[in-house]
Amino acid sequence: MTYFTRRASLCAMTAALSVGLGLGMTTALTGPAHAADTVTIGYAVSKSGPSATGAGITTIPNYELWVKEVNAAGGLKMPDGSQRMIEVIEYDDRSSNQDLVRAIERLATQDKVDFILPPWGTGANLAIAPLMDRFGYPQLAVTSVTDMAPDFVKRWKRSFWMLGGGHDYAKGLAEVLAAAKAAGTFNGKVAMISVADGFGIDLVKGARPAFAEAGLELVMDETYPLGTSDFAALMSEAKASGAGAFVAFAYPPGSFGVTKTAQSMGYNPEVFYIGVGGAFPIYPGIADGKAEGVMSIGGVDGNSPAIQAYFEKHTAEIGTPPDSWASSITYASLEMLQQAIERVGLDHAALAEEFSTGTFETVLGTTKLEDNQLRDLWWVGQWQGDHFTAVNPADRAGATAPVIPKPEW
Amino acid sequence: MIRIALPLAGLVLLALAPLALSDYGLGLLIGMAGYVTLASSWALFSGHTRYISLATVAFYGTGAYTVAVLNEALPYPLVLLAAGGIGAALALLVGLSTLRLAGVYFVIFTFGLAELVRQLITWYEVTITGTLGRYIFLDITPAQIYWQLLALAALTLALTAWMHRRPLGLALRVIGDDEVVAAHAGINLARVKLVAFTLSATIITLAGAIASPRWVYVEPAIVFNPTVSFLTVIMALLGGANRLWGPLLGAVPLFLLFEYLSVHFPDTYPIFLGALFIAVVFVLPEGVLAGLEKLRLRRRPTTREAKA
Amino acid sequence: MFLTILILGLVLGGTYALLALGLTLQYGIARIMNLAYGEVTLAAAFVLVALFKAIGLPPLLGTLLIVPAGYGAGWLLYTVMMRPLVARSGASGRLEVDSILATFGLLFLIQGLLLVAFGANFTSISYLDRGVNILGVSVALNRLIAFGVCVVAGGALTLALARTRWGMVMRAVALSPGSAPLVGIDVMRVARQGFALGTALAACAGASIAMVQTFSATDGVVYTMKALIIVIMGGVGNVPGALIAGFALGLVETFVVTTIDPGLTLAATFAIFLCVLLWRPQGLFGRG
Amino acid sequence: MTFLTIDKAVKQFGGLRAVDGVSLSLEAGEVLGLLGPNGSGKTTLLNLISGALPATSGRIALNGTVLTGRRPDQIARAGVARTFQLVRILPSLTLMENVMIPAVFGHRAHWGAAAETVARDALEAVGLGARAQGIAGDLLYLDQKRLELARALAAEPELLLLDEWLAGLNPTELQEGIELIRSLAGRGLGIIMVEHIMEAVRALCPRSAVMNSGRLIADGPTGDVLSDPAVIAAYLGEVEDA
Repeated sequence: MTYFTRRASLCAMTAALSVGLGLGMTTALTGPAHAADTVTIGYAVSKSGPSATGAGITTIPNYELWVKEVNAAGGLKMPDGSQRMIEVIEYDDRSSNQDLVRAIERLATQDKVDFILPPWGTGANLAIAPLMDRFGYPQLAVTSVTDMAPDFVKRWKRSFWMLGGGHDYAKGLAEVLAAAKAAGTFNGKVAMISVADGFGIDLVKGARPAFAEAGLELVMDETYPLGTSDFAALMSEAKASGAGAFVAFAYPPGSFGVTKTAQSMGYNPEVFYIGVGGAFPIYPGIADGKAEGVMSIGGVDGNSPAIQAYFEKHTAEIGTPPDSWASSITYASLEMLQQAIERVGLDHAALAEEFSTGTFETVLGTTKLEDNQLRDLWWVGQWQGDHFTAVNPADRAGATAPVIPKPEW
Repeated sequence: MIRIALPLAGLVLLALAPLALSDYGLGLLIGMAGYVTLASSWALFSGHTRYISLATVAFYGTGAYTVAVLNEALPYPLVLLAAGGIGAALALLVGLSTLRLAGVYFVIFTFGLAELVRQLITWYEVTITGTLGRYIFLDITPAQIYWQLLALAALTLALTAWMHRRPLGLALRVIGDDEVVAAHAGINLARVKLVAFTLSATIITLAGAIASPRWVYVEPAIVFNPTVSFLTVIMALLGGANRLWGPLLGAVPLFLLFEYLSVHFPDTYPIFLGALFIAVVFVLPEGVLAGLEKLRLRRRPTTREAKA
Repeated sequence: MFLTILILGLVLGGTYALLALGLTLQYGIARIMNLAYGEVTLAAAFVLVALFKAIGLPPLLGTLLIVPAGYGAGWLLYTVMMRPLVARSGASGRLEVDSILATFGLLFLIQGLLLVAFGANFTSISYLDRGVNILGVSVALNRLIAFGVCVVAGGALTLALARTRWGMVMRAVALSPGSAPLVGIDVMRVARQGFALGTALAACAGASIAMVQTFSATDGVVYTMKALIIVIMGGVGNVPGALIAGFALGLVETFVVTTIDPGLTLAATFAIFLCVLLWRPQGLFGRG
Repeated sequence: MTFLTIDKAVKQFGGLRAVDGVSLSLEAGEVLGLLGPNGSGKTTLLNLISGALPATSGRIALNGTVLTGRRPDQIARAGVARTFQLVRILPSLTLMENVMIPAVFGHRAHWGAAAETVARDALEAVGLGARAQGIAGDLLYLDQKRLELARALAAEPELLLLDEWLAGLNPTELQEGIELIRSLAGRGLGIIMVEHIMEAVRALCPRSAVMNSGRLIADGPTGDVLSDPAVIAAYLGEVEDA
């Protein structure tokens, strides 16, 4: 390097570092001047990138809805009876866990928010768990399906896992299918496809033994890569397999593609089950109004007045109905937070203790965590009329009997 | 003298920084150290040869994945060693097969490579091991990650500086200007490119391995995020990929700017990002350093003559 | 079995080929490596859906409107954004890198605008979704239409390039932008036409995607990548090459799904692509 | 042992034989003019010697070392240096760096001070010594040509291939160029120069070889060769064609 470039380098370096530091300072040090009479709640979710779709359907609308409601009602009630408005600090994690981790650090150490709401997705929730633990924040992980929740609860004492694990959903489905087989409404043969990511694999691993135990015969068991957009070949294979139940542990847009392909090729198994996306409010539109009888993950008790009211206000405020799986649970977790704050205030340890042991009234009904996990969940739902109705566990109050065989498309 | 003393002083200062900073400040430093390492090691090969590689994330992700697979089986230093070894082996393999490609074909090949690696790992995990998504539970504090990354960044810069003064560095510059002349001057094109590519890829793999404990949960879709490759390229080019300090000068301000935008404009962040990119291409096509140099030249048009 | 693979593969390949036509023109004639290609495609898809939902405009009719709009948008984009880059690079190879960087920025810009305008939701419409029986294989009608559009557009383009004076000028610029001015060709104008036409084809592909698939604002990169693979395999700027490569890709994917392992579909795609790159960097049908 | 032996060298491009069984030899220190009409295969022959193109068949050897089948960099290290028909400098590097490259990577492989000395000498030899730190891209055409020659010299070659190095120079520059090459010839290295300027060929090359359509049609003392009817016919044919 010549003398000349060196001079330029030094010069540029000084300039860039001062600009950089200046920017960094404003970034780092413009902590919010939050007033003492507000509660600051922070979250980092994916507003761009591949996770933006899921977060934009399940997580963000509920956060916004809840904050709006609470503030419209005068704010969060504190144990002393006073009310404090919520002030929100939100960041975009750009669907990158590295950015997410940094955003959480910022929320905890720079913004010093009173409470941190979780991001969307299993991986994202796991990525921030050690941090939340270190900073002492309770983590109400809603959109995170993991069979390892019992271990995580031991590892991170203030983490709460509210969406069950893959085995639960697989077992629930196996029960539904076994019952149908016993009733003679389908032939006991299952064609199963799954998406090759953590979620799909979890479910498949749960489903294989669960199906075997339930006396079901797996006539097709294939895994396709994330990002597959054409299902014509897979579906024609499924159609040819003679299976009475078609099961796709898929993500949108895969679950939607599967539906459309089945419709266009006139594939009408007795049971048509898809993974994530089946409970989305846009699903009936995607199925061209012929969603009746389609099964999927989750479900709601469509007859519950609380759920009906929740659907109505979500539709009024956000413009679309919520999804019928994790949305209501997300909203319920916020209600739990609201009630816990009213009982014990904002102290993190007290909040965690309250989440762990308290009983809450939410849109889901009376809600209580077991071993820091929400276990009172719906594993299988089915489109019946305008609702994505819960059908399993069949013995839980509010369950509806499944319609099998599904009406033809 | 000052050329060694100043960076050394800066390094010491940076190494002490975690003691004074909040966790978030440290998080920022980790991010910066990471991207400085990526951009600098990327430039080690691509800066002079002008082979734009988009395979950064293939190696970065491989490093992270190696840690995820081995972190319970081996002690941490050995895991790092293994990651470096795997990265180097992969780079040799890729290097040997891509040396024929030039220009945009090389760009696209490297992009495809990242996707292929990701798909193959996914397929392997799904069908052979039956697990997808691995956990990294290592007792490594953010400060320790930072120090490791800082050391790696310093090492990369030192290596680059050293290479600039060795035949290898000269050879890379010649290749960037004219491969035909390079060959006729006695430069073994294949060997030079292979050595530089492997060095660069090994460092990138190590960076991925070191940063991975911060993710806890690792899945191909998470670690093979193509944005990393693109950001690396942009940062290096913004600063000036063929200068020693260029990649650093691009990485630090861009990183802070991204952070600033995502904090203050979470909804419209991609729009700002895009507009900024376009602006950089139009206003500073050869990087900040070259831009500054040009500015100085314009002020003192005789500099070059005076120098001669 | 064989017949199923053949028919499904060809129909799938049709959508791929249609997607790649625009990119091969943009890259082959205008020398712009457009990384925002997928985003442009998506934008067209969103607009089509919005028109359908808002005023009930039938998608096929909407396509007829969107294609000329795409041409106009491409023309504008080239004039405002690409022209200065082209002018600046002159004969040096810098345009390639510059265009990659600039369109990478454009990618984010369009994605951000789409997110703001249409949200992060999955979007889809049901249009001509019923199955049609072809030799015993059931194929969705909308896919058949996309296939037809591809064959018509690709065929017309191939003919126009091979037989007309306009096509000759296009090919001259694609082959040798340096010497085209010597025979009185205004390279900049031809490049702009090529780019605009490419954008129009991208819009057309977007319209067919809107009819066939569910999509969201962040999907653009997927389409860019698929198109890029086909363009490189077919040979840059080579329209029949892109058509054949698109069909070949559809057949290979369908074959792998049906007979090997669906988990390896994308891996197989990329492996084939990389092999072609190594074996014939100029593409299967490029001049070597 | 002969210094340079070219034995039945063939280069086939599809259906065209650009070099068609050329055999030629050169003694150490000899300066050979390689003549012929455009497209007769002269540059292709140089490319075969320097390794820029692989020979289809035939054998080329320098001091007994076989060059055919080896890469350009190996051939360069064996002692062959060249200039290009269209001048090729490295525009972003300084003159010094341009010239240092073959000194560093050539068959003597110097580094540090030794390489700089070699490079400086080469620059001095072509009269660019004073501008060693300038950027090559800023040079005027003649100086670019000088730089390219200096780069070839810095390889300390045994065989120097000049491809129309004198083309495009004005009369004054031409005289300077001829003097420059003459001084090199005095150093004892073998030179093959492809050249169209007869004045230069007559002045510099005691011996000339003429190619036409890929074949060698004459080889001998320059004066004899230039008056050979076959050679005249070849050149006239070109004029008529043009």
